[in-house]
Amino acid sequence: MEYVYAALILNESGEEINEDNVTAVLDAAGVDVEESRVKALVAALEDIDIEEAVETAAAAPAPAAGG
Amino acid sequence: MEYVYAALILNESGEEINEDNVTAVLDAAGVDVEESRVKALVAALEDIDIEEAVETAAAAPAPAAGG
Amino acid sequence: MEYVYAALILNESGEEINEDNVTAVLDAAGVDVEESRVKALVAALEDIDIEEAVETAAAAPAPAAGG
Amino acid sequence: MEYVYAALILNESGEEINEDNVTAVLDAAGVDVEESRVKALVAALEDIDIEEAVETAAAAPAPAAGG
Amino acid sequence: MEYVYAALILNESGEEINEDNVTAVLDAAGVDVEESRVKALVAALEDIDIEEAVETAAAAPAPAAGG
Amino acid sequence: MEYVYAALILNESGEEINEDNVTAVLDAAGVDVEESRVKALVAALEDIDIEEAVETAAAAPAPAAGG
Amino acid sequence: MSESESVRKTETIPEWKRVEVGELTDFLERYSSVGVVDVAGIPSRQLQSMRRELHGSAEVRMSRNTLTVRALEAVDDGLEELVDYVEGQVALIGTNDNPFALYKELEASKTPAPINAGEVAPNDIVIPEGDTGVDPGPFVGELQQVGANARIMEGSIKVTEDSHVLDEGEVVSEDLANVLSELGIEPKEVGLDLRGVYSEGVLFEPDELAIDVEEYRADIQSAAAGARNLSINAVYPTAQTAPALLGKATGEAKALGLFAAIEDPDLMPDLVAKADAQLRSLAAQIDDEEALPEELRG
Repeated sequence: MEYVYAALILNESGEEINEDNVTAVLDAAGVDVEESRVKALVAALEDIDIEEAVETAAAAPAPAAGG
Repeated sequence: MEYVYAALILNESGEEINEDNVTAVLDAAGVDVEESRVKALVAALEDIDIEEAVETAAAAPAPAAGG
Repeated sequence: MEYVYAALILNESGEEINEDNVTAVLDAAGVDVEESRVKALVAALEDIDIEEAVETAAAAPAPAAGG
Repeated sequence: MEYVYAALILNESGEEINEDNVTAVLDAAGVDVEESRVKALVAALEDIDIEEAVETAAAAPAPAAGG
Repeated sequence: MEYVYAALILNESGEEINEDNVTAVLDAAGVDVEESRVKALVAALEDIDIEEAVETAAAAPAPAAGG
Repeated sequence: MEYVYAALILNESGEEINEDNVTAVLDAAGVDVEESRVKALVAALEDIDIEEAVETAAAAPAPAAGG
Repeated sequence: MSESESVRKTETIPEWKRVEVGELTDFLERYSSVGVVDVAGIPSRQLQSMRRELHGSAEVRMSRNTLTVRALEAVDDGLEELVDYVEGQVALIGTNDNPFALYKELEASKTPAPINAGEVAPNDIVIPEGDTGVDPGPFVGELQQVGANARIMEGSIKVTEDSHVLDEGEVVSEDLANVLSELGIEPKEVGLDLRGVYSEGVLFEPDELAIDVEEYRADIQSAAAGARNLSINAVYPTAQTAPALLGKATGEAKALGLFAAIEDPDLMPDLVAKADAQLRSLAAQIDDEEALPEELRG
């Protein structure tokens, strides 16, 4: 899931979700980055309205969290 | 939410969720990092079993889509 | 959750939700206060209408019950 | 509400929920404390498992808040 | 999704899900195969119990999947 | 299910779902192809709106995917 | 099979038969799938219209059974397996479609038809519940006679429940035929009934050719859902599943944030709501109203 999280950070910071940026975030987190997975992620997100996907999830009732 | 995503990436990569690491991830993503928020995040997560917290969400029945 | 509770007490008593007040409440309760979390809390609440947040939650569909 | 929140903070900090402590927290929050209500609350909470009540809330659908 | 279907066919036929086999299946279907996506797929499935992953309803339902 | 997966790949690649193409995909996946099953599949799919069936499946709360 | 062989085999029979068998073998060799269809009981006008409808996808060829058999045997090549089906009023059908599609098309082209006295019911015959639209009179007795639950209600004859009046395989009586005709019930399905079809080396019988399209549809949905699950669970994003993965990741972050009470602006409304819910949950367990502010009293 780390690749998806990386894309979401970039989305929040307003940076472009491209291969270089995703790789940089993952590198900084000590992830052993696989280029092909970065490519696949970036490609899959190309035509997606990220805001919308995130907002739909955020609008959904909070998943139950204990404690 | 970017601070939380950063913690989640570190959790997946197995790196420690400490101030330096969180800051590095956010820096790499071009986030204008606020030290106090990083500190607060690290403090909040100190005694938390992240796997468990995340799995609680995963176990929760699908939030209604389209909310 | 104690930081959030502290903010909500202040909200009810009509006192300002600032760092000093939150710290005072937590201190009085014997909490080992972390300054960064207080700062983050106050900042996070700045743009939030607490009354509205409570009412929206009450109106929202029941959160999914987790494990 | 502030009285109950005070009890919740004490519960998290691990301090005893007694009249002095509740009063101290409310004082710190600038609440004009009514002694009789503190007494009644402390007495009422004596037989209640606060942990359980709190967790039930997290799991259960938000009780309809009249507002 | 064709890449995922290709993996599923190989899974059913008992053939290994490796780059060559996935590429062969997609080629036969007239897909203009992207090597990086094949690599990413094989990497993503490496440690996955496919039977289980197929049968486990993906936790979050499509938040209003536009695409 | 491999026959159905083969049809779905062809559907995504835009190739015609005919006996030759289905057989080619299955052959490439090392499936021991039964000609009559291919014929039955092709005939059955003539009456099915695949796009619609796939989208219905995506919208529905993840149906338990069987063998 | 060569022309000369064919000629030798048929040299003792009349010229017109030879020509006919020749045409039939040409027909058989023209199609990848050849079948035998039962045409018994199909009025010739209906048969004509069926042939027209099939035009372009399948061709029907009728002949004498003896000549049909001769042609099938002459072509050999496996087609002789169809000889067993040539009995009664039959015709050959040829198509380059696949046999499953042919069967489907023939089934779809069948039309309902009335059944006559003395005919064998092709399936169970049921007179459905409902108003017959017939005015009160002797017809109610006729209905009861054949086993239907009927009575007069609100000025007309009604069948009070679905009434099973004849089993499949039984012979239709004169009385029943009349009742069915009066009600306009047409229990027969008339059309070209495929007995067997030989296609590229394989002989298929009708029960093998009946495909459940709904089942295939369900399989497609199941396959699509399974692929979707795999894509999301294995975190292999595709254009279709990327939104769900983003949503899942967001949900996880939110769950963690609420669980750990992280002071994040995005989480604050939910944290406030969570605190409120906890407060109310606790208050609900307090019996003493003195201990509670008015808004929390039961």
